[in-house]
Amino acid sequence: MPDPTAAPPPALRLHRVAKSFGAVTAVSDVSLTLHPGRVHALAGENGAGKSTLVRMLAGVHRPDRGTLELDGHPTVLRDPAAARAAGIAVIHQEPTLFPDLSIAENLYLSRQPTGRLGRIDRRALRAATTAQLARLGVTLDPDRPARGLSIADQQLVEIARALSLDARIFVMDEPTAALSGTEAARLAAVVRGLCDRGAAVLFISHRFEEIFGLAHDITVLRDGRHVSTDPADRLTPDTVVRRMVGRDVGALYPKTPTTPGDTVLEVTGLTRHGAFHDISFSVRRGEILALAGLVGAGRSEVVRAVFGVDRYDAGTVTVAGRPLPAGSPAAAMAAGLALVPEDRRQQGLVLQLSVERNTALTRLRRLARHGLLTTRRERADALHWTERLRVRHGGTHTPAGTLSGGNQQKIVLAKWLATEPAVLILDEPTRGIDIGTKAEVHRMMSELAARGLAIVMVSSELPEVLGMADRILVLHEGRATATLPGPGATAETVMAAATGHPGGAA
Amino acid sequence: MTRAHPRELGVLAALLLLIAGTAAANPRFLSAQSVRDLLLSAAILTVLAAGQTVVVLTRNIDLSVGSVLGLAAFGTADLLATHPGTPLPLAALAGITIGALCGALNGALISYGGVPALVITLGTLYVLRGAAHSWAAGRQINAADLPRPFLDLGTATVLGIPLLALLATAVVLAVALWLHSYRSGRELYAIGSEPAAAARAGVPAGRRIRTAFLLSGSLAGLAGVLYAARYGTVDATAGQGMELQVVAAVVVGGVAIFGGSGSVTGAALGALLLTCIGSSLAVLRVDPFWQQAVVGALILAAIGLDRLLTTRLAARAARTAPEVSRAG
Amino acid sequence: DGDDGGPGPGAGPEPTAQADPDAPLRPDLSVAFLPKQVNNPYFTVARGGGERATAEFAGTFKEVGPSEASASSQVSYINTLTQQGTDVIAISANDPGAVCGALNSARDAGAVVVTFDSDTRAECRDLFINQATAEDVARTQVELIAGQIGGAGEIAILSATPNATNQNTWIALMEEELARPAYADIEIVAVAYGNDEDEKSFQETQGLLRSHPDLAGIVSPTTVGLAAAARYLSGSEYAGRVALTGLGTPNQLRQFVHDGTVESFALWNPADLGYLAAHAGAALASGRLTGAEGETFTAGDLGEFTVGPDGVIALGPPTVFDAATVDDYDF
Amino acid sequence: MPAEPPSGRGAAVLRRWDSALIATLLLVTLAAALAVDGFATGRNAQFLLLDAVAIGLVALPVTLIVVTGEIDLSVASTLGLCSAVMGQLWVSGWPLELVVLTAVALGALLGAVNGLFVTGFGLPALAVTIGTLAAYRGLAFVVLGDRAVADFPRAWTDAVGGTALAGAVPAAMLVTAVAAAGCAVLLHATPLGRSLFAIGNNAEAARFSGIAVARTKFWLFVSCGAVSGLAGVFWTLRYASARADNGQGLELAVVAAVLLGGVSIFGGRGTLAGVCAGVLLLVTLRNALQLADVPADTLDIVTGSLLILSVLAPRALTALRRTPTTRT
Ligand SMILES: Nc1ncnc2c1ncn2[C@@H]1O[C@H](COP(=O)(O)OP(=O)(O)OP(=O)(O)O)[C@@H](O)[C@H]1O
Ligand SMILES: Nc1ncnc2c1ncn2[C@@H]1O[C@H](COP(=O)(O)OP(=O)(O)OP(=O)(O)O)[C@@H](O)[C@H]1O
Ligand SMILES: [Mg+2]
Ligand SMILES: [Mg+2]
Repeated sequence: MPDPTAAPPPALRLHRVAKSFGAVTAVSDVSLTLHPGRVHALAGENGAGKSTLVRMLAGVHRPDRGTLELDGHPTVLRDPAAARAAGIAVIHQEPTLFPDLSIAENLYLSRQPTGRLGRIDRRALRAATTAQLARLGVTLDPDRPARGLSIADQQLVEIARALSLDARIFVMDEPTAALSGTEAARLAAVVRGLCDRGAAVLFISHRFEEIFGLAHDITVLRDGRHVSTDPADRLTPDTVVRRMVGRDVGALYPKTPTTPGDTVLEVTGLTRHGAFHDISFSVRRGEILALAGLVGAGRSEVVRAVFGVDRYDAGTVTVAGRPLPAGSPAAAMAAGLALVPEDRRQQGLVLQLSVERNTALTRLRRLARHGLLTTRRERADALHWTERLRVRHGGTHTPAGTLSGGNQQKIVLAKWLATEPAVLILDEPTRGIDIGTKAEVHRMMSELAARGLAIVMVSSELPEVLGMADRILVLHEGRATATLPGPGATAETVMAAATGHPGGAA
Repeated sequence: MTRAHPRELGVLAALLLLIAGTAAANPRFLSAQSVRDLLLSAAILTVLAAGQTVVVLTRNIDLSVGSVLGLAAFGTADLLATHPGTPLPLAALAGITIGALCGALNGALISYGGVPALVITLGTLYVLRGAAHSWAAGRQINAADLPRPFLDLGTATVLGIPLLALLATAVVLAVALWLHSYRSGRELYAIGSEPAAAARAGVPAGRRIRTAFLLSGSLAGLAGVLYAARYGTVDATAGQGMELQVVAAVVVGGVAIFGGSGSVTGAALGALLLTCIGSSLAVLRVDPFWQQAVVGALILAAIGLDRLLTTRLAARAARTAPEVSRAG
Repeated sequence: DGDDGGPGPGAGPEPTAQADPDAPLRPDLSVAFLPKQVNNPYFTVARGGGERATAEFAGTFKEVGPSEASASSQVSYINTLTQQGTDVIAISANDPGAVCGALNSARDAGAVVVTFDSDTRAECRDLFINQATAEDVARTQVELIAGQIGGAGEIAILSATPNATNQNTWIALMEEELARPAYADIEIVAVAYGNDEDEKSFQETQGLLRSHPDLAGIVSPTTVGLAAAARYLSGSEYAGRVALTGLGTPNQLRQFVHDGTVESFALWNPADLGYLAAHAGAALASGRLTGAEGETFTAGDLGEFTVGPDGVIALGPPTVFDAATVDDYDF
Repeated sequence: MPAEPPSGRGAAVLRRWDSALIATLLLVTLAAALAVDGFATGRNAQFLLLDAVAIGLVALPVTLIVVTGEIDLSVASTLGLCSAVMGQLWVSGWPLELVVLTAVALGALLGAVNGLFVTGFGLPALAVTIGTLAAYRGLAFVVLGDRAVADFPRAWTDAVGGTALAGAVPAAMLVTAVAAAGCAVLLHATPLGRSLFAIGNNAEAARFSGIAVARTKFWLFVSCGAVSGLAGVFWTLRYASARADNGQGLELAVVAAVLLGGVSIFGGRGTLAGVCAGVLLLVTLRNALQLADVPADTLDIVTGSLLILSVLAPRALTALRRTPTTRT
């Protein structure tokens, strides 16, 4: 590893920057230096201010105070275009694509290769896109519109878009949150390649194996303040966690064995053409069933169909022995189902509405008195739940969209836990959640299971699947390829089934 | 695939169906004069629809086009009536300039104010119409007040095709080329498809939106000039209520009302379809009391048919090729 | 009163006061014109007449009205005039019934109400100034078209909206007139409605020519329709082959009379209509008239008029314009 | 616009807009009372309030619909069709009670058609209701043609134009006010109201939260139709005239009032108090300006400018307040 002092001048230097939103101070007095050829990781709890820093580098937010230097020159990034012109490529935490444009145009908007008379050369555009996607091992059709891409595919397109920029500084805000191990590993390889070519990288993740596998330096933030910056090889995950959280964190995956009760949810022969085929499973009280598979295997679509948000072409869903009408989330909720969806910004929350309106949304009737609903009652209820899940927010009356990504996820969990469901379906429940809260969520899942809840969990994080599940149903291209007992399963058996080779499975 | 444009095919199918049906009942519907008339009638609406498409693509709307048309038509006619010596290109330029100014006003209010276009242009719909009335003060400019060559523009043909129709086609082709093959054109789609993403991608949304309104205004101005040339009788009410027709044409033509998708050729087909509906009803001598009801029903049928075709195609794609989305 | 609001056959309330033809004209009369729609060129001309008349008897004149022709907005303007204590309201009604309540309130508050161009029900106004009797209008147009097509052939009518009261009355009377043996060879094959819009009138004209290949002539008893049809014909292959006449203003049609598209057409002088309405209003307000049948009065330089049955005063037969006379008029 | 990061100020700005609007209303009323002859009289107040009934009544359900992010432009045509049917049934001898009920039920049915197209077929409401705007108006002409039915019993027409509360307030206004209060509670203090805001901001998230989005929207369209039908009954009896063109153009006035009231055209934002103030402000201003003999074209200009101001003013206020903090 090169000595930082002998290295060329820092590619980017943030000096004592600060940013507040009204009364909320998101970042105060943080300094940060990125060097060419080095990966700098940023760690911190949800709401610590990581994304706010990223947005300052992206030209989305202007710092209230402090300075920014590029190659030693003080610079002001007025807008995203300026940041891009300065050679900064940003992968944002929440992918925002153009749903109506093709993947190719999503990648190359405003930079499309042009031919005669400045006309766009579509053939060259397609070729360039295919090449970029291939770098990440993705085989998406460049002409397909971005609408309907799964969160993971969206994230991959967002990554490809940033990588296609001819940048010297890459800023990556939780690029792997929605990815499974394979894709994450491929991204890591690409990042190393970028470094070898002399790029500086700022990398944010809540997954410590990624941070320690990639980073040369690690900066820890807490409550918007700078805590420490050290070379990675002088740190251990435990020290980082302690600096992030300021306390010790309970064990991840504290699954306590329970004795399963009666079957509550029974799914037989569920089929939706083009998405999934003949899926059957059942879950008993106290049991955690995990749906595993590669990105795009159709897990989310299955649980959406079960909950009634999507329609299906064949099959039945029964809850506690009673068939559930298709296509009605309201009926599913009445029967005791709850679904924490994978896309919190589109499906989980109404970002423009306040935290209290969001937490109440699943229980409007129950919270009303004589048919009338008062803000006071919603607020009391929201306070109760945000405290329980340790949500960091600027007041329950602030719009949910102003919360940090992880805290938004907690609000989604809160609004569904509050319905006191009999069957809880969680689609990527810990995506973007920091390690402390993750442990908390896992503990809660165990507790709920112990109290007799049936839990269905979709997760792309293999350790989470292996650590939490009583049983694992593996999907491959919309078909069930294996059902494995949780305790006996290994990463290898699950992966084998997930890639369509269940031969190795029991 | 984005290559084939199923939405435009839907409108085209509806159009052909209508023409075939009408021609079957009255073959003279396809006579040369009749087709010429149809193209002439559609020309003004098509020009307006082209401008509207550009605006709607950016997730905005321009409801003021009818009023802009009125103002430009009256302005041009007034200029020619009071200064009979004015060269025609100059008069046309004056009309287009009036439209461009109105469009620039709309665009500036919307982009600098960051406020919804529907409200602003509903406001300018009233304001500009009021301005036209104040200007005209009940005056009417008649064919006799206008120079003969100007009026001839409204009926002139080139190789048997009406000049106005050629002009409208040229406008549509130019706008289509821009939207399809130029970076700035594609950025309009991006802005309409997801404004937040456009902001992140560094698209100069404000400037593009101002351009879109400027174009829509200028084309409404041009439409005003064409209106004056074609009808020869202009007062301050010219183009009143036209905005709903234009929006209907654009929507029927498959342009998503919330931006991001659709094409100007589709909108032009929509304009042609709407005009055709009007002409067929006249030719078929449908009971006048029924005409408006039939127009409404046909609009509903057209957008319904379009939706049906789109979902059918999407469903077929999903069923026959479940892996199409990931195919390399 | 106990009237149930029905369009009963009885005329308005019997005038109670006695008319005094020699009563002095009240000074400072406030006269308000309420057209179907302001800024409409036809009514702008009528307003000119009203203004001239008001100046003659030294009253104050104003024109108010909605920018779109609807009965409901007229009601709110009538209410406003009532509030302002206007002496004479001259209105061209968008709906014979809908404005009745408001007009009667205005009369209760002391205003006199004269309708012109388009009447209300008889019991809610004092006088109606008829631009020309419907019979005259119908007869003139039939004579014109018959002359232009040589007394035989198919004709069509291009009207305004299907619910335009005036036009419908005239069309009905034209049909009656054409039933006379003198016109046995003329047949009305279609009635089309251009809604008083240029584009629609164009389309309907085209439709008529398309669906009736043997059409010899078109009658358009509405100014917008006639101008649009003339413009269409003048630029099409039908110019000179299909006769066209109807009601139109000289300014609109001058061009087409000179280029031969239109041989002759008819209209009353809207300025005279407004002039007469204002004078009649002043005479009513001053007690020279009560609106009873048979009363006479002098309307400035237009001369003497007599109140007909149902409180109607007729302006006179419409004027016919042709190439020789069209340039003598400016409206 | 969703491009903006949602800010906590949204709700506060809206509340302030309400107060500003109400303050403006009071100011305009006061100024008119002082400056305009004949404004501050009991009779004028009644004329004014009676003029506000139809717009106010229809604005209520339209507000709810716009809050969910949809729109209904067919309200005026629904009013017209119900009026026409009312006239037709009355001349064919039905008892008036039954006629009124039928008209309201018909309104609901027409609303259901809109709702079906929007929620069942997933078509954009703007497009659908432009279609039904034409279709319903056309059907009104089919039903009643050029006739006007006027002979409604005096007792009924008097009742509609009559007063309540010791002659102080028109009875119809009282009914409207009660309906407005009911709608305000519904929108701001009930589970249904909460779900309307959720739907308007993010329909997908609302659906994932178990809110029956399609069904809710459907019933909103139905009730909007029914209220428009009721407004048709009011209109018919108030002017003692059932005509096919009754209420033509009212849709723009209603939309203008709703937007002026601070309801976001993109859905998810707005208050009912604001809308009521918006309706009254529009009507009062028109009344005062009419009394001051301001010509109709100026009235249009004022209305339009007011609309533009209504969206620009809150923006300008927030921008002004923010300027000192960002320019450091
Ligand atoms: N636009 C905004 N308005 C108000 N507050 C905001 C806004 N953006 C961020 N915040 C607040 O700033 C703080 C930092 O948020 P940020 O998104 O930077 O956290 P983060 O470290 O990225 O967290 P996570 O790991 O959950 O993504 C949070 O408390 C958040 O609520
Ligand atoms: N609405 C849609 N329209 C078109 N394709 C879709 C739609 N939703 C999902 N897909 C595609 O269907 C496939 C299955 O998606 P799904 O989200 O169910 O996968 P998953 O197993 O949950 O994986 P992930 O981890 O990405 O969520 C993906 O390729 C996705 O792009
Ligand atoms: Mg973050
Ligand atoms: Mg998923």
